[in-house]
Parts: sequence; C-alpha cells; structure tokens
Amino acid sequence: MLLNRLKAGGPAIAKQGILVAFILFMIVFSLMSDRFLTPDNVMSVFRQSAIIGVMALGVTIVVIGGNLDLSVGSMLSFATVLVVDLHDKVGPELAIPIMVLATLCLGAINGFLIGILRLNSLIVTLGMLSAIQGLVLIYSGGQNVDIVDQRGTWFAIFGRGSILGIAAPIIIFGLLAIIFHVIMTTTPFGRKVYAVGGNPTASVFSGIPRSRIVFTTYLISALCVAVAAIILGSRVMGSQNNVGQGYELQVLAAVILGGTSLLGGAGSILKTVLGVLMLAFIQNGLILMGQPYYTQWLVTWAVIIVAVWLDVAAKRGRLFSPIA
Amino acid sequence: MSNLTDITPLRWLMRNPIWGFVLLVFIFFSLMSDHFFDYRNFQNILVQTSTIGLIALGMTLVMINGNIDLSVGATLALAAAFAVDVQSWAMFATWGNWQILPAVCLALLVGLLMGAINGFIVWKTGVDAFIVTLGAMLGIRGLVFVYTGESSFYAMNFAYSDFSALSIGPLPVLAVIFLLCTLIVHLVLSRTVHGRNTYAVGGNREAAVNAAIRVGPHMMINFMIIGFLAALSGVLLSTQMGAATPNLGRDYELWVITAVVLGGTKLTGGKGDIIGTLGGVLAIGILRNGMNLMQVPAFYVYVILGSILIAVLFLDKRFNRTADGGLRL
Amino acid sequence: MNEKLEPALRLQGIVKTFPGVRALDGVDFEVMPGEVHALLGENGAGKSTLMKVLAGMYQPDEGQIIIGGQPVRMTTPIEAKAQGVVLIHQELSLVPEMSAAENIYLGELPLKSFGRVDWKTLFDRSNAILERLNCNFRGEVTVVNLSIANQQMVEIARALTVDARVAVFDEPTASLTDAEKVVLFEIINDLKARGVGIVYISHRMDEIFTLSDRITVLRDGSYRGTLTTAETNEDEVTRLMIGRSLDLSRDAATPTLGETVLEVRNLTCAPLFKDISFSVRAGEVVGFYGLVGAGRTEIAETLFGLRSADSGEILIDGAQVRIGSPPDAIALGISLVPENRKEQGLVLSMNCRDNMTLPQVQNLTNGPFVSSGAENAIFDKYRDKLEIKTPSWRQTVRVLSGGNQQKIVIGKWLSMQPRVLIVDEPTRGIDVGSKSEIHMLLRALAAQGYAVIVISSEMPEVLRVSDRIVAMYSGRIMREFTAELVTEDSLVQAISGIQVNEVA
Amino acid sequence: MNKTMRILLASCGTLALATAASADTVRIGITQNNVGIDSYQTTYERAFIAAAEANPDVEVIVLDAGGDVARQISQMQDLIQQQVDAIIIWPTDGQALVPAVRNAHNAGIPVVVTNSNIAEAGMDFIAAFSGPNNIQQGIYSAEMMCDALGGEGQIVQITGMPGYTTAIERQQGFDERLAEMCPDVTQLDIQPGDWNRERAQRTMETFLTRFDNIDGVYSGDDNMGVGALNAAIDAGRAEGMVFIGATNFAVGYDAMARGEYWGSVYQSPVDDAEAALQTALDVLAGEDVPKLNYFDTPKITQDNMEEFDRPVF
Repeated sequence: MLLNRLKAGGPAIAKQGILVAFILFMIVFSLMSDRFLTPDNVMSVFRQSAIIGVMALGVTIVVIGGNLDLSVGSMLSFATVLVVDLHDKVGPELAIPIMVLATLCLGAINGFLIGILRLNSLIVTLGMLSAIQGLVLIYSGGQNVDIVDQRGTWFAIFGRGSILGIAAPIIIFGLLAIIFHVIMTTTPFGRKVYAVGGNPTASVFSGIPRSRIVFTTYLISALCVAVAAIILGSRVMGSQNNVGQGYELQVLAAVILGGTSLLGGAGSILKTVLGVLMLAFIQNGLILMGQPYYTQWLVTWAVIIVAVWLDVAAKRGRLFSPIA
Repeated sequence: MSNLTDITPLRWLMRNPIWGFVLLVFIFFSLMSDHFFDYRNFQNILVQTSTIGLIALGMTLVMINGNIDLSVGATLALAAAFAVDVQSWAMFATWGNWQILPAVCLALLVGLLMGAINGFIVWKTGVDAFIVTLGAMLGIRGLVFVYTGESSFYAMNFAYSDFSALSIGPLPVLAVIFLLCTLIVHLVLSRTVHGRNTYAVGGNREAAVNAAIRVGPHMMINFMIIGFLAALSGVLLSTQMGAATPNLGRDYELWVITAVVLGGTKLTGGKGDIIGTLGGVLAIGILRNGMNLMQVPAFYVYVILGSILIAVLFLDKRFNRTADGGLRL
Repeated sequence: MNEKLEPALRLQGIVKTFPGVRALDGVDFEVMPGEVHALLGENGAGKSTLMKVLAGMYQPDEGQIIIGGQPVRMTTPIEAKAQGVVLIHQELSLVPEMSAAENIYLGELPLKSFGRVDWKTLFDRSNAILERLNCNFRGEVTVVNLSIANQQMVEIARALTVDARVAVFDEPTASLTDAEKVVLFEIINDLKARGVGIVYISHRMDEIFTLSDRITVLRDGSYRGTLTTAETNEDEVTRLMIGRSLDLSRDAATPTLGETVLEVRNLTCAPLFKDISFSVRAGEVVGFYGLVGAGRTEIAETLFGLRSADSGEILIDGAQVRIGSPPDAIALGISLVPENRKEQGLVLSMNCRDNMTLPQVQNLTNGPFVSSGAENAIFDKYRDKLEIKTPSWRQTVRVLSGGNQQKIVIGKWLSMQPRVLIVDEPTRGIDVGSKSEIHMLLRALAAQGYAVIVISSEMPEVLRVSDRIVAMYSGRIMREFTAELVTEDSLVQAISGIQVNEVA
Repeated sequence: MNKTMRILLASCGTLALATAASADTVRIGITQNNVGIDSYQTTYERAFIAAAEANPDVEVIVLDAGGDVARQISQMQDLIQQQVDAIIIWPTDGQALVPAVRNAHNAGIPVVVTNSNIAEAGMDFIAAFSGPNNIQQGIYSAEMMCDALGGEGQIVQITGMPGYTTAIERQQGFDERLAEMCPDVTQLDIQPGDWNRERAQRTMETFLTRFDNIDGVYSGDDNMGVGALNAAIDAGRAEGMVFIGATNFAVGYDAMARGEYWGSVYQSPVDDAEAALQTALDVLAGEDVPKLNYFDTPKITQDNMEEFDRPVF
C-alpha cells in the first residue's frame, strides 16, 4: 500500500530505492559502531572504493549499452602488472602510456568481438577473463613485480598523494564519475549508448552506428581499468598476477546495486557510485564491528537482493512479482 | 523431436557444432599424446567431467528457462561439507557404514533447499536471476564458512572415499551416475510435460502465462533441480576427496555456463538440449585432460581455453545464423 | 425455455481498478451462441482489460461473469478454457522452438505415466484440428519455421482444442494479408455455424461490418452502448467511440507534382525482390500494396541502407547514389518509418523528445553537449504539428497510445527534413480515430512537397492515401495504377499474381 | 620460453622415447598448488624444472592445479594413468587429497608431498614429506612478536586465503604460541588478506581506523605484511609498530633493510623445490627416507638479515 502511494504521487525520493537503502543502511551502521561515521573512516572507505569504483564506472556504461564485461578483473591484473613492471624498466612517464595503450587494445578486442562480430558479451568476456589471466602470467613469468624505489617516484601521487587533504584516488574517482556522468547525461554519445542499450534495432533504424557505439563502450571500460591500475599500482607499489581476481564480480555487484538494468538502456553513473560506496561501507562496517569476514558475504547477499527488489518493485508499482 | 530421424549426420553436426569440435580435439590428442587414447584415460575423462557435467545438466534447464544460476559452486561446497560432516554426528555413530546415508540425504536436501531459496526469490521478487544468484553465490559461500568454520572436514570412514573407486562393469561408478543423470535429465527435458514447459517458459514467457503454466513454481522447480544436481556433484566430489573444503567449487559456475553455452543453449532461453550440453562438458573435459597429458604449461592453458571458447562461439554463430535475411542491424 | 436463448456469455457491471486508474467501470456485455459480437473502442478504452477478465487473467473487483446461465469465477486462463472461453491473442503468443502441436496444446499437453507427454495423442489431435483449418502444415513442424500467417493459424487452432462456447478474437488480422483474412473469416463463420459465441475485437471497420451481428462500444473504461450491425453505419459507431465524426473524404485537390525525386532502376536483391523499377515525384504519394512477404518492406530497407542490393541503380534527383548504411540514406534525405513501431521505431525506455531527436542528436549540440533548447524546440514544433498527446516531453514513450507512438516516429523523420519519406504499415494496430489523422497527415505531407512512399497491407488505406499504387507479388512489381484508374478487383488480382498471364 | 620447447619435446619425444628411455630415466610427475598466485610458487616451479634439467636421468611432468582441489585430483588421476615413476604433490588441501594419494599408493606409485603437508590420515600412503613446517613458522613469528613487544601490547593479524592449509597452519602455530609465551599480548582481531597485498592494505586501513592503539601486526606472508606496512605509513602510524611476516619476500627484505619491517621467516622456494626432487629421487633409489623432511626455515630479523641473501622473488 505504502509502495503504491509512493509510486503514485510520493516524493521523487521514493523511486530512488537504492538511495533510501543506502541512507537507512548508513544510519544502522553508525548506530552500531561509533567509529563508522568519523571523517577518517569515511575518507578511508572512499579511498578504498576508488579502484573498484573507477572500474564500475566503465562497466556501468557497457551495461547501459546492453552488454556485460566480466573481463575487467584479469584486465586489471594485466594493466597493473604491466605498469609496475615497466615503471622500473622505462620510467613512469613511458610506462603509463604504454600500459594504457595495451589495455585499450584488450578493450578493442572485446569491442570487436562483441560490437562488430556481435558475439554474446557474457561468454566473450568470460573467455577474455581466462585468456588475459594467461597473458599476465606469461608476461610476468608468474613473478610478482615490485617498484624498487617506492618513496622517490612521482608515480606515488596517484595512489598515495593528496590535494587539500583529499586523497588522490578519491579525487580521480570523483572527477571520473562527474565526467562520465556528464558524458552519459548530456552528450550525443551518452544518448546513443542509452538508445543502443534500450533497443539496438530501433537505434540502427535511427541511423545510429550501433557497432561503433558498443565498441566504444568497451574502450571506455578498458580505459577505466587502466586508470584503476594506475591507482592500484601506485598504492601498492607492486603487483601480483592475480591482483584483480574476483574484482569483476564485485564491480558487477556494485553496478547492479546501483540499479543499472542488466537488460541495458537504463542506469546511472551516480547511482553506481552509490552502489560502490555501499559495498565498501558494508565491508568496512562489519570489520569495524568485529564480525568475521564471511558475515560480509551474507550481508551483501541480503543487501543486493533487497535493494534491487525495492528498485524493481518501485518501477512496477507492486512489491511482489505478478507472475503466478 | 520426432523429425530427428530424417536428419543426416552432417546436418546434425552442423546444428551441433560442439560435437564436431569434440571429435576434432579427440582425434588431435589421440595423435599427439600416446597416453590419451587409452581405455583408462577415457574413464578418467568421464569421472573428471562428471563434476561440472552434473551441474551443467541442471544449468541447461535453468538457462532454457531464460534464467541463470551463479550460485552452484557455493551450493556444491555446502553440500560437500554436509555430506562429510554429518557422517560424524554422534547420533549416527552406531550406524556403521549406514551413517553415510543420512549424510548424503541431508546434503542433497541442502542443495534442494538452496535451489528453492533462489527459485523462490526469483519467482516472488521478479528480480533477474543473474542478480539473485550473484548474491547467493556470495551468501551461500558465506554459509559454507559459517558452517565449516573455515576448515576442511574429513571423512573418518574410508568406505566413503572407497565409493568413488568402485566400478560398475567397465565404468567407474561416478561415470555411471553422471551418465545415468544425463539420460534422466535428457528424458525429462524432451519427453515430459515439465521439460516441454521449460522451453515454453523460456521461449515465450507471455505465452506460457497465457497457457496457464505456473511460471513461478515451474522456475522454482528447475532451480531446485540444479540445486540438487550441484549438491550431488558436491557429494560425489567429496567422495573423491574423502573430505570437504570450504573453497570447493570456486569459479565452477563460469565453467558450467561455458559448457552449456558451448553446447548450443541460448542465454536468452527457449533453446538448447542435453545432447549439446554433454558435448560442451566433454569438450572442456577432453581439452583439460589432453593439455595435462601434453604438459601444456598452466599459463598457456588459460589462454587456450579462453580463445577456444570465443572461437567456438564464433563458429556457432556462423553455422546457426538466424534467418535475418541479410538485414544489416 | 429454449425459445429465448441464454447468452453464451454475459458480463454484468464489471469493475476493475488499478492503482490510480479505473480501467473498467461497470461494463455490461453479452454474446449469444452463434453470434459474432464486435467489441470496439480506442486504444486504452478497456478492451484488453475486459478480455483479460474474461480469460481469467484478472479478477474483477465487482460484477459477475455468467456462462451458460451460471455465474462463474475464473482465476486462471485454464479455468476459463475449461468453461469454454478461449482467447486468440493479438500478439502472437507462441513458443518459437516448440512444435506446432505443442503450441496448440500448450499448458495442457496430454499426459502418460511419470509426467511423460503422450506424443501420439498430441499429434493426432492437433493434426485433426489443423486439417479442419485447411492448413498445409502438420503439427510436427517447429513454429519458428512457419510463416507469420501460419503461426496465426496455430494460434487459432488453440481455440479449437476444447468445445468452445465463446471464442474471443483480439485483433486477429493485424498480421494477416487480405487473402489470409478470407480463410480466417471462413473459420469464424464455421465456428458461428456451430453455435459458438464470438467476440471480435478489431480496429478495422470493414471487417467489423462484414463479420459482426452486433457491436458494443467502450470508451474510457465504460460501456457506451450496443448497436445492431445491420441497422447502423461507420459514422455512428465512430461517434460512439471517439465522441465525434470523422472526415473520411480523400483529399481530392489535385496535387501539384514536382520533379522526380527518387528513381529506382532494376533493383534486385535475390531472392527477396527482383528487377524493381519505379519513381516518386515531389508532392506525390506512391502506395505499395501486396501480400506480406511480397518484398515491399525489403525494398524500403534497401533504400534505407539496411540491405545491400545485388544489382540495380538508385537515383536521387537524377544522380546515381550509393546507400551503404542508414546514415548514408539519412544524408541523402531518405527517411524510413519502419513497419514494427515497438521493435524498430522506438526506444521504448526513452522519453518522447529523445526518441524524436535520436537521428540528429549529433547535430543538436552546444559545444560538446546536447542542446536541450534545440531539442525542445524540435519536439514542441512537431508535437504541435502532429498533435501528439503527451503530458510532457519527459514522458516515456512506452506508456503512450499506439497512435501517438506512431506520430513520434513520423515526427522523428519529419524533423530531419527528408526529401523522401517511406512509411511502412503506418497504421498497424492503431485505432480508427488516430488512423484517419495519420492518413490526412500523409496527404498533407505530400502537399508540402515531400515524396512519400506508403507500404500497406490494407486496401482501404492504400486507396485512400495514394496518388499511384504499385502492386507487388512475390518480389516483383506486377502493375502500377493511378488513383483514378484503380479498382479493388484489379488490385486484388495483381497482388495475387493473377495478372501475370494477361500481361505476359 | 624454454617451456614451450619442452611441450614440443614432450609431445613428440615421448612417442619415440617412451619405451627406450624408461630403462634408465625416471619420470616424475608434479602437481602444484597454484602457480602464478605468488612469486614463491613460480620460483619454486622454475627451480624445480631447473633442478630436473640438471639431472639427465630425470624427466618431469609439471602440472598446476590452479588452486582447485578437484582439478588436482584429476591431475593425480592423469599422472597415475601415465604410470609415472613417482608423484610429487603440493596439496591444495591437506585433507581432500588423501584418497587421491591413496590411489597412487595403491597403484604402486610413491608419492612425495611438498611444501604443505597432507592430513594425518594420509601419512600411511605417502613415501615422504618434504617442506617447511608451517606450524613451526607460526611459532617463530609468535616468538619474534613477543620479543619485539617485550611481552606486552595489542596486535592484529592478517591471514592468507581463508580455508587454505598453509594459512590455517601458520595462524594455528602463531595463536597457540603467542597465548602460551606472552599472555599479555592481546590479539585485537584477525581478518584475511587473501595473500594479496592490496587487500591486506585495505584490511589494515580498517584496523587503523578501528583501533587507536596497535603495537604489532602479524601477516601470513611478507607480501601482505608490506601491504599492512604501506597502510600504516600512509596513516602516519608506522612509527614504533612491529611488523612480523612469514615467507620472506624481496619487498619484505628491503623493508627490513630500511628498518621499517621487524622480522619474518626465511624460506627459500629453491631449497623447497630441490629438496622435494631430491626426496623423490631418494625414494626411487630405495634409500631409507624419513617420513618428515622439514627443511630449515630460520627467523630473519633486522639484526641477522646480513646472513641471508636477498630473496629472488
């Protein structure tokens, strides 16, 4: 009943299922731990969520375009190993552009297979997940890579620096979120991504180059991974070959939590940021409360389902699915 | 179903390119490795395939329904933990070897229950199955850790792990169970009303609703079937190990989905069959086995498996192009 | 007792509300055995809701359903079917990968032990039904391999699986061609002769006046009255439906034709169409008439760059052009309003304005950003010009009526200022009022100097809007008619391939 | 790219050599836990292959289970099927591999367990174990922690990947010894770092917010330890905090040299690999091999680090 009323004439906030869930959740956690809402902790969570967050921005755009990208996890391993390894070999000023180019190439392969050849994105990126993991291992020979001079390199600013007391990862994440939000909501490109995701056939019938748009979304996703790799490499000053393992699912969980529809055509960059923060706060909050790590999995399970359920319910105007 | 008879082998192969691929890798490894073409190796392949294979049977049903289940790896681990742990419960201490029975039953029941939970949530909330089971994948893994307290369980009774070494006639018992399940699920899917409704629900949900098929419970039953099969797979895996580890089955969902898609089941639902799925799991099983025998370094195995997956998808698209009549969309 | 027949079905005071909407407000309706009772109303008048109540998919909040004199409650479509109420859906409700027989008996496949399907009974029964319908395919065929018309037949065959008391046909002819309609009407008459009460929902007045015995009209969810077909006329029905009369006259003023804008020479795309030559002048409406599958849509798709022709030439303003993609076509001033509004014409999840400006969003920029002002200006202009009814440009197009949706698609292409406007099935699934508006709009566009091509499967439509009519059969142009010389007979002959011999 | 050559050789070569060679060469199959997850395992693999190549009488089949128990069981089956002379296994799980080891044993193939030991129930079926004593390593770390803190303080622990034997054993050794040796050191919390430096860094950041006073950090390996150290440095709280790790990595060694890292347990993958191969060869030669061959993994601290070479990984 409440839901109906909210849907019919209630304030706009009622439709923001994820925002409501987020606020409720923050209130509950801050009641349970007095350290939770301290500026230090909030900053720390923001900083920690930057890597997953930046990747989630790219994946959100791919998903709005009607596809999935599961390859971002091993792509992150690839990019981080590459940039860290090259850092000591050719210096950061060359390492970064080389890594970005190489990562974009991987994105272009995804884009070619999915955008141009129209293969199913779930399976293609699953295959790429495995193939890129192999590439990383072949490249590094399975060794960890490290930056020897950890204190003396300007590469450190991306992960460890700060401006006006705000950590660099937060600034990068924030800036990218704003840029992509603006791109998706106000530029022709953003409009076309929504159109292609919403109805690919109608987009082609409207003269939109569907293949090129999908291709570009994968390039963006790869670019985001490259940025995340710079933050990660700079923060850790080293990399393992499997550093991104499992990130693809966390990223996807954040995107889903942000209410982006897996069917494409709907979603929002800003809500993805909420999804990212929510997952990070769950992790952080439960540790603050001294819960064992696996509680966070159980809580995430419940939160994902309840948040998406509320979102879906608000859209259809009834709590339970009408299917018999 | 009934017009299968007038299809030539070649046409059949064109429609099921995965079996052509299975044939190809089979011949390739037979020529390249002298350990491959060996009766005992075939037994090994079947046993190794059975784990992924059993789950893939259930996944075929769920995916024809137009759903997906990402939580199977975790369900497998949970069932394995139950199967091993319950044997050592004090109340069954006097049962001798029979203590295995309640343990296995409980484990299978847990699988059914996990499937039922997923199915019920999908049914009642209308949230996409991908999202529901992505959550469950984390959550059920959490349950595994809660239950096991992070450590492995160990079966005191060697009869349990001896079971996996048994053979029925020429075949290892695990292979027999797998093949038997394959046959049963194939018959269910192709011959029973539930199986035919599976296509209806996935192919055109609206039509299924209009025809008064109870779509919600129907999907829930299929989730229970996959939960059961994942649990069975977990039990069989635990008999091979005589133990259960909390990290068991990680990433299995990805390989299962891969196998099912290789077997020609459409991710959007409505199309697919068990024969294709069997081809899909055998393709992966033979590839892994053959590459082990040929000592392909682990790093290259990742690249090869990933590339082959994409290549087969590409070929499948070439062979089974939908009749868009050359419209450039 | 038997002197006065019981109605096969009676609905009394049906009320159904949804959150915020009173979809049905005390509707009465009855159908006698052996009667065809047409149900009419604009889109959104409540016809579909009423049918869903009848089929057991919705429960009415108030009112009674009486079948054969007994009040009944039906909670599922199967219960409704058991009561003898069958529904033939407007949108094909078939499972593509299943056999025709399974589709016919979907939801009630005959059973053997262990839940197995009794294939023999299934195929025997369904083949018997398909024979009764004079279908040239058997129950074993997979539905995906059947033509649209044959798929419709499968849909209809479902109605014959039970001893129907009442059969509801919801826009059954939407995807049928005239020839196929004849078969359908025979079936309906056959059912009628067997004493089945038939509810017939359609927007097509000609069908309703050919078939029905009585007509009931709904408007805004409420009952507006029942007329006896023999004693009424289109005008009266229309007035009841939309509350005013329609101007059905064709714009008789002889248009001043301009230069030839588009010319097509020997265009071939085997096996879809062969050797197609025609031209369109500015200010002219050329109608393409033919059966579904005659190749009309495919020609349009080729002109729009969605297919590549094997051979032939396309000339715009006398110069030969190459059209490799829709952007090429758009650059040359060709626009296509596609056949399937929801699948090809609109992004349903987007709002009205964004849908309308989609093809030119790249050019409506202010720096790197889309200029909201320019977009709104375009939307406002065409909303006013086409009289699109929507509360705001922010409205998602999904919720608009079919007519307004179609106007958005037309507006989308008009705003591109095209030279050639191709309109494929402009009024499919659109109610009478909007239909006439769209027809007048097409005439008006031609008068403003556009070269317009209208593809339609409805003869009255082609006759009403076209200056010239191109009749196609099986991928070839059979004949061209001018509006003055065309007759219905010659048109039907041409599209059935009959003229071939005479011409040759 | 030596390995690619080896595949070609192995695949073509075995056809011709299989019968001829079996007289004087021994074929040893190894199935590793998860090569590529960290440098230790990779270096181990390289050292193992190098050691085998140095010995002309040995032909090795190198497999990797990718951390998956089921895949390791399959690989055991494949090795048994190929009738290798001996199998070296680095178990992904100490208990779950017992039946697979038993099968090899029953097939007459001696099994040498390397690096992390198999469960008690499997001891009857193995020829020998060769590797470090993970429980002992945990004990060493606890002792170093105790010494460094002077028997008093508050510490946190970052463990390896939950559910894996090495992680569990080190934690077990550490917890037990710490409680016994200095009961005044309190463990504030234990959270996993998944053998991953970035995740350890994140875990540590949360610890730092949560606890105002942390005197020491024990990490399941140096890779994670350095992550924890980074977090503390970034928070400006590394001063005076004691970082103890295990499996001394090069990064840990360097941090120790800078005086930021207190101590660790020195464990060489090269020694580990060579010991495993030697044990297998000894078993095949029929020598009397003790069941448990622990190779020495000494404590390494800022004080005695000159005695050790910088780790190569």
